[in-house]
Amino acid sequence: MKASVIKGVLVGSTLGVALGVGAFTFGYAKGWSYLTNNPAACANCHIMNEQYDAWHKGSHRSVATCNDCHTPHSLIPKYLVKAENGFWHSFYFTTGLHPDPIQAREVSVRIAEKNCRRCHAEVVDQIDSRAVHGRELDCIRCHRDVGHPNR
Amino acid sequence: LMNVMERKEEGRNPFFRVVELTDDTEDPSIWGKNFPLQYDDYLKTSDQSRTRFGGSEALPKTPSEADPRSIVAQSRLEEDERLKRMWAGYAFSTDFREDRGHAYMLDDQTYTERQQVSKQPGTCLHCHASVYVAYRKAGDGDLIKGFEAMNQKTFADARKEVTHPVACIDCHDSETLALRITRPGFLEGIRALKAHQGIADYDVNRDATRQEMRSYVCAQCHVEYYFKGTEKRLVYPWANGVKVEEILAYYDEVKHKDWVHAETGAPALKAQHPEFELWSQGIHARSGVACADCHMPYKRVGAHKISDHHVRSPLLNVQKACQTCHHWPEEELKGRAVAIQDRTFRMRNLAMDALMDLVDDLSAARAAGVSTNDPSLLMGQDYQRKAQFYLDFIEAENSMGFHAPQESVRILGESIDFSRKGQNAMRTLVTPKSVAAVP
Amino acid sequence: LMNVMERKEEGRNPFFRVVELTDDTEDPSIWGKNFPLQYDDYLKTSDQSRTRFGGSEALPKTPSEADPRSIVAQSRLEEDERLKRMWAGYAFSTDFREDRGHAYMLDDQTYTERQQVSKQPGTCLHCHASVYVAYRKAGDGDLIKGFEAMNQKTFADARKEVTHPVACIDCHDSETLALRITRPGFLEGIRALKAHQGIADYDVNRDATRQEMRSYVCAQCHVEYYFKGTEKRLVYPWANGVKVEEILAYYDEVKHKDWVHAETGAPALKAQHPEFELWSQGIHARSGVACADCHMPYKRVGAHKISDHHVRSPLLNVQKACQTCHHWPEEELKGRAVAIQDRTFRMRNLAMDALMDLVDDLSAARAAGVSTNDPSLLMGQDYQRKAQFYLDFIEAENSMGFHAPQESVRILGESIDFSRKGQNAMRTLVTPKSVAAVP
Ligand code: HEC
Ligand code: HEC
Ligand code: HEC
Ligand code: HEC
Ligand code: HEC
Ligand code: HEC
Ligand code: HEC
Ligand code: HEC
Ligand code: HEC
Ligand code: HEC
Ligand code: HEC
Ligand code: HEC
Ligand code: HEC
Ligand code: HEC
Ligand SMILES: [Ca+2]
Ligand SMILES: [Ca+2]
Repeated sequence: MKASVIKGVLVGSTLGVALGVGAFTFGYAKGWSYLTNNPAACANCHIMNEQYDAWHKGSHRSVATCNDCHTPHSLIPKYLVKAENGFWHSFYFTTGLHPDPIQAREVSVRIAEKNCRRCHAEVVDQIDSRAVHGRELDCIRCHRDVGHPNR
Repeated sequence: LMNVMERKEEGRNPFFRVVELTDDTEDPSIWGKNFPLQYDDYLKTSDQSRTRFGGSEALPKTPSEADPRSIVAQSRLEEDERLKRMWAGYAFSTDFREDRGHAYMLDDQTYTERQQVSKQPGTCLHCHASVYVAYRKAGDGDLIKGFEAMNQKTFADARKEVTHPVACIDCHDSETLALRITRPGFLEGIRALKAHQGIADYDVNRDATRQEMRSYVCAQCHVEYYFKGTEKRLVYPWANGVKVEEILAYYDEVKHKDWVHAETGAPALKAQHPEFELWSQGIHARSGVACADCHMPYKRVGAHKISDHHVRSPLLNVQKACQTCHHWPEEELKGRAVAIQDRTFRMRNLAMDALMDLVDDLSAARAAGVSTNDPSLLMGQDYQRKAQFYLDFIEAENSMGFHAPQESVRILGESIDFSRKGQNAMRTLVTPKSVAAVP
Repeated sequence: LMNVMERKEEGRNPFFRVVELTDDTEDPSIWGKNFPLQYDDYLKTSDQSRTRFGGSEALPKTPSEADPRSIVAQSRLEEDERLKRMWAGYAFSTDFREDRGHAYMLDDQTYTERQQVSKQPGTCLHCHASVYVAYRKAGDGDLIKGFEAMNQKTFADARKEVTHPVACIDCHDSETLALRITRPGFLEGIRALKAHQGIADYDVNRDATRQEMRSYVCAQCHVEYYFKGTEKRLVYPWANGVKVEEILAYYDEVKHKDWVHAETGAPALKAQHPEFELWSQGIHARSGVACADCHMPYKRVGAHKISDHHVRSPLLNVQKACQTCHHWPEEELKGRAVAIQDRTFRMRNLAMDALMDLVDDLSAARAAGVSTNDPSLLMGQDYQRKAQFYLDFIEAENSMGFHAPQESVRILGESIDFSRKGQNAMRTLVTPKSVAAVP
């Protein structure tokens, strides 16, 4: 089964197969609740449980949901990213072809950091203000665990 | 598409018990019926692939009467001739190979040339076969009695009593599947160590935490050891602690030597795979990271996380072995491990050169007719014993320093000091007259 | 919406500018009007408290004409007499103290006894005073010209041109407050290093990332150095790289020696505070952890986070310096650092003993009248030069191995090898006759 998926993916029609699979899973795995802000929505995928559980133990539990950190916060892009994430998540989840342990992609880290600044702009004003382009302060270098500790 | 439903299924289901397992079920294929995932991985320990310093190479070999193996791991003696000289007069100088997967442990022990050049006792099997059932049988139900009985036998006789390399029952309780220590050597060794640390009457199977057990099951075998007395009892030399100087102190106290060095007459010691001892001195142990965390990392199979029973070099499996804790790219993590190993390897070679120089001097002095009880010669020999044990402690350890980077280099540095001091002890300072004599 | 605009404003300029700062504003108290929080912490570098190997002790001292200081840090020479012998014939054997906070840098340099026993050039001030403005003045606006001019002066004359210890302007651009390198020694040193790494025409203020700058500002001074030629130019010996062997190779190439050892006649080298060089070899540097991350960690003051300008031992501030990255209890983190330092200290002492033995032999041989160009003696002296530089590289480095634990012990191990080989080079093997001669 897995083998055939891999083959399917490798052999030409990646998009076709992927989309098909994606679409199906998306519906099946309560894909629609994915568009809400409820962290439980993310945990629809057991594969998100690790972060979900950790988030409950984390310092942001009461102040930030998954989406507060993982989706951009001007309305339109938010749903684009969700669709994009949603697509990949569904696809990976279905095929099981994702890295294990899961690693945040560069783009996700950048989105998260924008969100750190969104809420903590005042706190980091002084340390962040002289950030010349390409020289921004990298929050996650020191605060990797704020969202969901114990990793 | 099945996939997602399977996953939801798996989410709920634990494994099915197909067969009953008892404390006498030795054959892993039977356990495999209940736990096919772990069994499949367990079988993979027959894979052979290399890393810079670990893994192993699969070298073809023409089977012979004495040694039917058609594939062996590379010879460490050929990789570094100096090893032969370090072990001159000892079985290891005839055959010493890179270690490989668990699947080979019984054959590699049975057919190593070391068996031909010297009579080995049944004790050997303690760490190369599934002996738990055999021990209890030999002791009419008493593990320790059986252990003692098997130790007394010749290797050949004892060998007949066992069939499998390390198997499920050697690490697991057949009912609960909880980890369990089955090896008398470790049961007694860890008790002695804890006693030294002020903890009386330590029973590992009663007192150890689960996380400790994830290392202790490995420490049943991946440790320094010696055979005590004529009864050839397997003993782990930890009564003073597990640091190299504490182990050497123990051997000096009990006046143990493994052999007399053929070239120099030094009462020499051979260190063997002190993985547990070295790891104990490292930052990972201090951080509570167990052998199994790196060598049997969790892997996701559907909703389950199972322990990868393909025990092997973590550098062949960096993603699961390291990236759970270290968010660095795979190549970077390999690079870090190799940087530590390269530094250790460099010092290991300097220590080896120093030792060879000392052996040169001792041989030359003997050749020149310096009497065997000459104080300077005796001093030189004692320094050789020390230098050699320290060097071998890292040489025989199998992570090339990774398990405790700073401690490894510390030990090699002290080995260098011993070798060079040994040379000095046998030399006299130049004088205006003696000058000519200097190279 | 208003809100966002405010933010944008603040973003560009989150401080109330009470006074205008220019490229000539040297006095930190003026900067302090705009940045009172940083200034207050900056002043705290006059605090003195000890850790096991760091910080400093405040020892009362009766002020004298030559040395008006009423408090000094403990003498390292008294802590370990062997240091005097290692530096026999060099100014360091008269006075060498534990380093203390930035507030003292100018006084400690001005009044150290080392100033009395030997004439020092103006170059010294490069790292002990706020010289940026003075350099530009002396060079009519040209930093490098001014640097060269000041180097040529006597220390006494140059000293008149400066007033403050390292100040804001030495690390910051007065307009943007961005970090900026102001030290010619580093501007040229890092360029040479990058060139060696294949990066041509490196301009640190143009090409370095912000994170790199968080270490480079410190590396302006916390590095190994020497004075080149009669013009006493300050040079960082990095043309072959920053590893100890690469720096030694450089000194051998340019045939540099700091002094001739009084007891042995060896052409000796003195290593000095190679914090940047050693840190570069460690796991923290490899992980992108900068000096400022540990020595100037962020702290929250009111609504803002700022960099703690009380530059000091992180072990006096573990919570902020370590615990954001390492979620271990404070005591445990201290314990880890000290464990690394104790191991380094042990090896440092073994290396020191080995060196002393070599010095004994060299002296004895010279006393016995072995000719000064005797090959064995020359060999012994060259080994002393090597052994001593390696040992001093860790001895003079101020983290007692913490900045690169394995590398530190590697270097000390090689130092031991050099010392002992030096002894061997001057000794002849025992013969049946010579036996009596041995201790
Ligand atoms: C359809 C199942 C599913 C749902 C629902 C889901 N995830 Fe995931 N998620 C996955 C899988 C599978 C991966 C691994 C794919 C990868 O590594 O890119 C993943 C990876 C991620 C990653 C790391 C990889 C990356 O894209 O950077 C983040 C962050 C993430 N998910 C956040 C979320 C958030 C936030 C939600 C809820 C808004 C969510 N996920 C809901 C299945 C899911
Ligand atoms: C939706 C708003 C929001 C987002 C997004 C957010 N935070 Fe926070 N964060 C908060 C609030 C509110 C607190 C609690 C502040 C307090 O207790 O004073 C907090 C607390 C913290 C703390 C102090 C507690 C701790 O865990 O040490 C840190 C550090 C922190 N955040 C860092 C971050 C970083 C880094 C990010 C991005 C990866 C981030 N935050 C994203 C709102 C947010
Ligand atoms: C070099 C390490 C480092 C980096 C990079 C860093 N921080 Fe921090 N941060 C710290 C430390 C240390 C503290 C604790 C300060 C204290 O306890 O006084 C802290 C505290 C905080 C707090 C909690 C303040 C409080 O006490 O409520 C927030 C919020 C925060 N950081 C956000 C950020 C954001 C957002 C970024 C990126 C723009 C960032 N940090 C980058 C080290 C760092
Ligand atoms: C306060 C901010 C914050 C919140 C809230 C948060 N995350 Fe994250 N998350 C991050 C950051 C930052 C990373 C990147 C960590 C890294 O690169 O190591 C991350 C990484 C991840 C990843 C990639 C794997 C990993 O652990 O690095 C997943 C999956 C993920 N988050 C899912 C979730 C889910 C699901 C929730 C809600 C239950 C959530 N996150 C809540 C900040 C947050
Ligand atoms: C933090 C991870 C980690 C821990 C914990 C750890 N090891 Fe290792 N081990 C390694 C690495 C990395 C190597 C080097 C592998 C290589 O060179 O390919 C290694 C090498 C080995 C080897 C040689 C492997 C080979 O391929 O030849 C053995 C045997 C070993 N370890 C046993 C143990 C035992 C027993 C323990 C516990 C007492 C332990 N290890 C703890 C990471 C670890
Ligand atoms: C205390 C446990 C223990 C005992 C007892 C033991 N071994 Fe081993 N043996 C190991 C471990 C662990 C390895 C793998 C690590 C290594 O090779 O260093 C190993 C590896 C080997 C190997 C393969 C590598 C090599 O050395 O060529 C051979 C052959 C071997 N042992 C033979 C023997 C013989 C013969 C005896 C009895 C004299 C013996 N062993 C006793 C634990 C033990
Ligand atoms: C019953 C004794 C025994 C136990 C228990 C044991 N080992 Fe081994 N191990 C060996 C022997 C013997 C070898 C060498 C086999 C050979 O070379 O033929 C070996 C080899 C290895 C190797 C080298 C594999 C390679 O490819 O080079 C690793 C890694 C290893 N063991 C790790 C572990 C870990 C981790 C544990 C615990 C989870 C463990 N061992 C438990 C005896 C044991
Ligand atoms: C060398 C030791 C060793 C051997 C041999 C061994 N295991 Fe394990 N096994 C472990 C360790 C370590 C764990 C992790 C246990 C824990 O974390 O408590 C484990 C865990 C398990 C688990 C629990 C689920 C999981 O994967 O974590 C099962 C089931 C299991 N082993 C089955 C087997 C079977 C079946 C065999 C034989 C084919 C076997 N084991 C052989 C060491 C071993
Ligand atoms: C279960 C967690 C865990 C696993 C798995 C793990 N590490 Fe670590 N590692 C740590 C901790 C904890 C430290 C100590 C530093 C710290 O506290 O962050 C550390 C330190 C290190 C260091 C710095 C130590 C030094 O001496 O330079 C290296 C390098 C490293 N690990 C590499 C690896 C590699 C390679 C693997 C996989 C073979 C691995 N680690 C697996 C937790 C882990
Ligand atoms: C990961 C943290 C860390 C980094 C990064 C780091 N240091 Fe340190 N440093 C320490 C520790 C810990 C000590 C030991 C302090 C002690 O013994 O009290 C130390 C000691 C020192 C000392 C002596 C302090 C004293 O109290 O006498 C100096 C000077 C120093 N470091 C400079 C630097 C410079 C320059 C850099 C960058 C090139 C650097 N450090 C990078 C942690 C760090
Ligand atoms: C390349 C930069 C640099 C130069 C040039 C320099 N120093 Fe220093 N000096 C330092 C640093 C950094 C420290 C603190 C670290 C240490 O003490 O090892 C220090 C510490 C000192 C100390 C206090 C500790 C001790 O050694 O007693 C004195 C006194 C001192 N220097 C005198 C001098 C003199 C005299 C000269 C000129 C011959 C000089 N310095 C040139 C960087 C420099
Ligand atoms: C202009 C030269 C210069 C610069 C730039 C500089 N230092 Fe220093 N540093 C010194 C000197 C000189 C001393 C010794 C002062 C004394 O002992 O009188 C010193 C002392 C120290 C000490 C020892 C404090 C103690 O209590 O023992 C630490 C830690 C330190 N510096 C860290 C740093 C860090 C981190 C940076 C960069 C953020 C830095 N220094 C930048 C010259 C400098
Ligand atoms: C030895 C070097 C050094 C000296 C001297 C120094 N600073 Fe800094 N300063 C730093 C570093 C490093 C940072 C962090 C900059 C970054 O991360 O980009 C910093 C940051 C700052 C910031 C930005 C906000 C913050 O706290 O991170 C201000 C404002 C500042 N310094 C003011 C001053 C003032 C005022 C003085 C003099 C009283 C001064 N500095 C002296 C090294 C120094
Ligand atoms: C900005 C992050 C950061 C800061 C601050 C930091 N560290 Fe680390 N430390 C690391 C990283 C990254 C590693 C490498 C292991 C890893 O990847 O987890 C490490 C490794 C270590 C190790 C293991 C290395 C070894 O050789 O054993 C120790 C011990 C350690 N740190 C102690 C400290 C102490 C003490 C401090 C404070 C003085 C400190 N660290 C500050 C990030 C940091
Ligand atoms: Ca191997
Ligand atoms: Ca100090």
